[in-house]
Amino acid sequence: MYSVPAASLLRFARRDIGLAAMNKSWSPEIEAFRREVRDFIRTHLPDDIRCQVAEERMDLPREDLIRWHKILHEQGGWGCPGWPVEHGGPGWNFEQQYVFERELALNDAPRLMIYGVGMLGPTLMEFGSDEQKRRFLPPILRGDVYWCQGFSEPNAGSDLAALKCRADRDGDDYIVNGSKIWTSDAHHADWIFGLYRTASDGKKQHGITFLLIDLDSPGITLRPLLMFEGTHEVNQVFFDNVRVPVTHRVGEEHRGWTYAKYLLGLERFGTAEISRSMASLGRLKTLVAEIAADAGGAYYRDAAANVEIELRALELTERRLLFGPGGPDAMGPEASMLKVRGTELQQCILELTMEAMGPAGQIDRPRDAQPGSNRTQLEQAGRNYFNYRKTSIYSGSNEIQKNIIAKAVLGL
Amino acid sequence: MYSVPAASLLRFARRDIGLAAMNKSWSPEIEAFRREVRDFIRTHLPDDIRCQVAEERMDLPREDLIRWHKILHEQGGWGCPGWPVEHGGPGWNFEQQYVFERELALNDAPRLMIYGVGMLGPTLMEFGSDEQKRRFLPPILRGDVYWCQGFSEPNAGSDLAALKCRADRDGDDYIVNGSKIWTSDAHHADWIFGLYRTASDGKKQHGITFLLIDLDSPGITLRPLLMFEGTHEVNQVFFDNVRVPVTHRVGEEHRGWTYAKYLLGLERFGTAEISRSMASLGRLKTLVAEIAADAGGAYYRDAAANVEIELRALELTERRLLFGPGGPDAMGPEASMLKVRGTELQQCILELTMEAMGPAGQIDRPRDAQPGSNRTQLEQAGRNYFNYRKTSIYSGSNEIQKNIIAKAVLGL
Amino acid sequence: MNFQFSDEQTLIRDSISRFLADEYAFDRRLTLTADGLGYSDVHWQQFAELGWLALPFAEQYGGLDATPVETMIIMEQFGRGLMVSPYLSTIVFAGQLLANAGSEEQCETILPDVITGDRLLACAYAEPQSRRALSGVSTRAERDGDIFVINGDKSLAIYAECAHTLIVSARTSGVDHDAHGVSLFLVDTPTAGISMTHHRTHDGSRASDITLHNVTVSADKLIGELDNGLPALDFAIDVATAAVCAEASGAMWAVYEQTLAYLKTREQFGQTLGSLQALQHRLVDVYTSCELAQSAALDATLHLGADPAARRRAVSAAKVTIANHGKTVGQEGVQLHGGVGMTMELPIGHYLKRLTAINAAFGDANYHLRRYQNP
Amino acid sequence: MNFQFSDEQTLIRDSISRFLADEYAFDRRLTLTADGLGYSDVHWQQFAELGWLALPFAEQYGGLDATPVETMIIMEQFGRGLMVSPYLSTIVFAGQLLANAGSEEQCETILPDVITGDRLLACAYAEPQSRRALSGVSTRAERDGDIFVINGDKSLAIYAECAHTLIVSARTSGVDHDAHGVSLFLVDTPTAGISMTHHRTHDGSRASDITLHNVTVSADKLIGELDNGLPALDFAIDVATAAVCAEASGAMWAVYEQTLAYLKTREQFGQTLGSLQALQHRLVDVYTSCELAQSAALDATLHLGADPAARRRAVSAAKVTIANHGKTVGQEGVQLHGGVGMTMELPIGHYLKRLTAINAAFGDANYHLRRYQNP
Repeated sequence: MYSVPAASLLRFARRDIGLAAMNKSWSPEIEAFRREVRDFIRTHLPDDIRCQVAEERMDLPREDLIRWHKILHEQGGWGCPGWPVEHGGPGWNFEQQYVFERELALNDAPRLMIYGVGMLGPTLMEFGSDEQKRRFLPPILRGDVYWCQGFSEPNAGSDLAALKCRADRDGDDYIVNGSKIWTSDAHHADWIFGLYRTASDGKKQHGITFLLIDLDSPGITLRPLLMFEGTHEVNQVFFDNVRVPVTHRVGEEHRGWTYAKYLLGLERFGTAEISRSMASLGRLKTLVAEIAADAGGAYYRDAAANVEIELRALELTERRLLFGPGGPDAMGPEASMLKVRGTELQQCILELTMEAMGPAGQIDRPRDAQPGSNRTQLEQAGRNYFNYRKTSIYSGSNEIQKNIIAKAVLGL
Repeated sequence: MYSVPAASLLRFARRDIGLAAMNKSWSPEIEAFRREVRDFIRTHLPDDIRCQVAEERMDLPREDLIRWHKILHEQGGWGCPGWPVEHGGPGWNFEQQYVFERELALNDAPRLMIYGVGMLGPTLMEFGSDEQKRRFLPPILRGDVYWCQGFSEPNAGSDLAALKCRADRDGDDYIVNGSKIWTSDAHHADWIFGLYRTASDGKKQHGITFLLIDLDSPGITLRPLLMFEGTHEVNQVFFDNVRVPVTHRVGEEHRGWTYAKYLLGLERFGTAEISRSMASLGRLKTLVAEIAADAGGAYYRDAAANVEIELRALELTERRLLFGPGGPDAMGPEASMLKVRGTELQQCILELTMEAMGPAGQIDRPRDAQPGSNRTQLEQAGRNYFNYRKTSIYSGSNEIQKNIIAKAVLGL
Repeated sequence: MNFQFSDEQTLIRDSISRFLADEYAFDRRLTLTADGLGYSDVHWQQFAELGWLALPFAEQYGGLDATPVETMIIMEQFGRGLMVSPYLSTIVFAGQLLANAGSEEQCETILPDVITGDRLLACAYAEPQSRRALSGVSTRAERDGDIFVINGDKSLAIYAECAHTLIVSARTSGVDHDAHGVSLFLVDTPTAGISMTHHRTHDGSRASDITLHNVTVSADKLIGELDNGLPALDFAIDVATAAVCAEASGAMWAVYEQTLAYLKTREQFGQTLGSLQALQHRLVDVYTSCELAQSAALDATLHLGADPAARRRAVSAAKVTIANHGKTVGQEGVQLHGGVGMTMELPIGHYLKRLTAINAAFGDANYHLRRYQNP
Repeated sequence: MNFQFSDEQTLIRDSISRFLADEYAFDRRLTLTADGLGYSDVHWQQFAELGWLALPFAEQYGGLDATPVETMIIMEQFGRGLMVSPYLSTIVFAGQLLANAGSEEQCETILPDVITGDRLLACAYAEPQSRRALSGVSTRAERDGDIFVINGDKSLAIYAECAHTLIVSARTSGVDHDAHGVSLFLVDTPTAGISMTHHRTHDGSRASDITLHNVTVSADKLIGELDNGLPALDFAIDVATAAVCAEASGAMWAVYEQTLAYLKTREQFGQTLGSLQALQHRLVDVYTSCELAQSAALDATLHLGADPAARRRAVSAAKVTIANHGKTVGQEGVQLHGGVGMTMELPIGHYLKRLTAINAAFGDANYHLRRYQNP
């Protein structure tokens, strides 16, 4: 069979359908779209918000996140870039969504309000009742209701299905007791969606129910969990006889695991944050360009170049997987690889930034001291380094991701 | 209890028994011994042998190993540095043995003829019959009989006790059938000691018998196993109805595992080869000192300095463990750590040497082309790099060593 | 943006893959690389018949006008199959250097024979003292009327032993390390004044040190402009570097697959090695390295037509990526195989040797890290 | 050759260890480091009573004439217990600098008060632009009869906020980066012309930027020889560097032990994390790093009395070892703890912060790698 000469294949290909279908560039349409998005961000992103993102903050104030979401929303539902037109989104195709999120990252715009926009919204579109869609989707679209996610529990970290927080049926309500932990932004949020145990016989994945809960409900208290560098991002949420109407249940009772798996699948693409690392790397390169030779300049410049090269290879890997055979739908457990390597490089960039700052990188300055000046961005280098240690732990620790790859890709 | 002031402790100590008992130097007696050993090696080690060792060869010809052993033997049994005087050894204490082996390494003397000298000899002293001691120890001492070790089998690598090579009792003989693999130096050796299965019921560690076999026995054939870079060091040894007199059994039938564990315990200290790596590092430093700045000189010099620093810390770790509380007898599974880290650094030095050679390091030159010139030593850099990949595999792979540490040191 | 192979590219890939499986089994490779010129004449003729020697060349010389992607595909497969042959030296490196920089007459004279497999080429550009810098050319070519007289030493020219024509870089003006003043010449071999010392390299390839003593070539053997040979040479080296990156990527995938297969079947202490989590995670790292290396090779390939600075950055980035990951993958392949990984009989160690040779070829990681920053 | 602690050394170690367990529980530390000067006066008086402030000083001043090994022991324990205090700045660094280079009169005036805990010292030697080089001193001290007038900026002097006396390096001749021409002065604080900006650092310590504007000191405040202050400063920095290496080693062991304990008890998917081989092997690497770091700290300590080149090599080697391994150990401690490792409530992240601060102190790994090669 190998005796089909290359000539016959290639002559045919070149003359009739064009030879190298591979193309590392965007089509003119997408390129024009990219420029439109970029220009919009650059002209509409408030500078005080941009500066906070450029400081590598993940703990933006609620007000700033909502303000930016509403600016995007005004532009035609851009705050919910993955939503179809029927629900008020822009109805973009995958390439457009990819380019849009990349431009947000490269231009230091905040991350999307992911729990409502990226997770609950699509899950409701898939599994919610018509009433739930009518009631909950529009406020997410407009940025009027801030959602958070209640999945993890104190003794069920990576082993999500081992959760114990109970929801007991009582007439038209569930009564919820227990607690959720690592709840990002619960102190900003209005509502929490999450998983609660409604039955404890059988497999642990069975008997889990997906509920939407108003955080103003009586019986809910929050305990802030500070990161070890001082940032308040996550919380423990306690439920003490909290009444939740049955109408706030998504899908069927006991079947919540199915919906959660769908929802978590939506998160997979985001956590590698390759484009955000590109922006961080730009800041690092500016910093190390100024370090004198006798102060280790060559060392830091080499190190920055090395991580840039690694990031470049990872970015192309992401694109090969998204725009290769089968398109983005073909991306399976390989996403775990992007998450592992992406967070490693993200951490490496922030580590180098801190190290290049020398002893000054160790000063513990409050987050809000003089936001906006370039000098201050770098002065957060130590805090950022420490804070971002979480990225290899959250969204399924990198060890769990490697287990997934070993099983699902390697077949071990 | 912490209220005992440091003053009362220290005043007492300083006045009466001397304060800092710690001493990183040798006693004058050991230092004098060290100089004696070093001078002897430098004046008596034949240059053609020294050059081969300095080339990082582990495959010295039989004749050279025996020649050097006999030179050492003449000096008062130095060829068997661990042997007591009653068996013709020098009767050295542990410090002397440590210093002796270190000087051998630093001065590019061959490794000891380990299978007879370091392993079988002490094992026979412990478990052999008087007749076996009389018959087998003197030829080892004098370097007249070359031993090799038959432990591993094709399907029992790290899982040594899974061995299958059979020894069936037939009157006053055992009849051996099967094969041993990875048998170092079998092509040089006169005799092989090893483990053979005499029973296969019960635990796999039971039913193993320790036999001494003359390699000239009818029914033995060798298959050379070349390393992938071409060196012939190991073999597969086939046994086809080989008759072994029962008098050549060490200890009791079926109890060979006990003797083998004792024997393997003797090997633990040697495989880290820290002193030999010091000698290799010296050669690397000479090489990289000459690399011009625009040819990556700083990179290679930094890399060599880094590995030197790591090796320095490992050497002091070895000494802390050997000359700390409890002395060398207190060294337990920590020896596995020395093996893992020692072989990693050993490989790293040879890798850097090859890389620093540039494309010339890739030329495949025969081992014996112009032995002795410095240039040639370095021209073996590629081969050495490849050949020494074995060091993290042999003597219990580094993965097995980590399992041992996890269990025996960490208690996991 | 599209990273799918066309159907035709997939067919070419499969065709090469089958060829290697049928004609280049590992024991056959061991025999071929051990002796003689290190490759098979019969294979070379098959390459010609299958059109592989024609791939990158223009139709007017009998070529197929293929893109760098097709070269990447063939080199990836050669990497997987551990093929050693003069393909890199003749077709990818010297061949494309001539095709890009040579006169139409030179191309017409030489390329058709190359494509039919009747003429082999090699490039002699490195010198013993140059080590890395392309401009480190001490070999001199002095003009004497209609001829040039060349004197100097060239080191480790790959597959020069079997080449009928060499491309030799020589200084026609300036001094060592001047970027200007280097010219390229076609030198047929054997020719009076050329002597070679041939070496086998650890990966089974061949390379020759070459001494040129009063070698005379006529002025029409000058390739391109006098004194301005470096840009063309630089480009051709980038083409060759991208090709060995693709080869490395293929070799890495082979290591991954063979190691995975080994771990799945090999049992110790009553369980397969593949069930041990520590080894699983290490093999996941190997897998990740393979994906990154494949991306880097593709990155370099797709930038061969870009402006020189972008091309150099992409190629150097790829070479660094390959160095970082290829070395580790090769070493892990051997380590995870244990004792059998150390033997001549198993391919795994030979992949490590080839990956190591690729790291040393065309500038090591440190060189390319610098070049990436100052392209 | 002997690497056993004497019985007395073991008793000192155990005494410090118990003090930390009883008086410096983690929640107490959190409170202490959050506010004020960052340490407890009461503890400092206990240090004095226990003789810890007297350890390295000569008997004639009330000291205990202890060796660097005792300082190593106390710093290792401080590392384990995450103790932050002015011990390093007052006793180890500035105190021993004065003891080694100061006149008998200066020592008699100051050291007895230091030993009783009534006087704290700090050393202000780094400058904003100096970054690494010890000779990067732009602060100037101009002689004017019997006084010196000092002007300049000093950056991040550790625990200068609570110090009663500073040792300030200033240039008395030559220009920036001349090794000669730097002198050391005792400067009491507060003094007219000194202003400070105090910083909390991530590890819970304190450091101050200091501006000196026409600060006058009498000539008898000069420490040692005029213009020749660098050798003494260099030595004192090595003493302090060896001490933080020991502290890092102690911190690393604590990370190891706490992580090991966590893995042994924490269950996921029905098994303890400690039963997972991938995590086991990583913790084995952590353990190995701890052993190496402890050796490196000991190496530096035992070379503090050696000739300057040998001392510098040993100290720089230790600092590089600590940097290479301490960073990894701190990161692995957090990672293997998972989410709880990220919280303020658990010590593990605070160890990472302290290990990170130590890497940045007294020259980073890159600086010391160079210094090791040119000691």
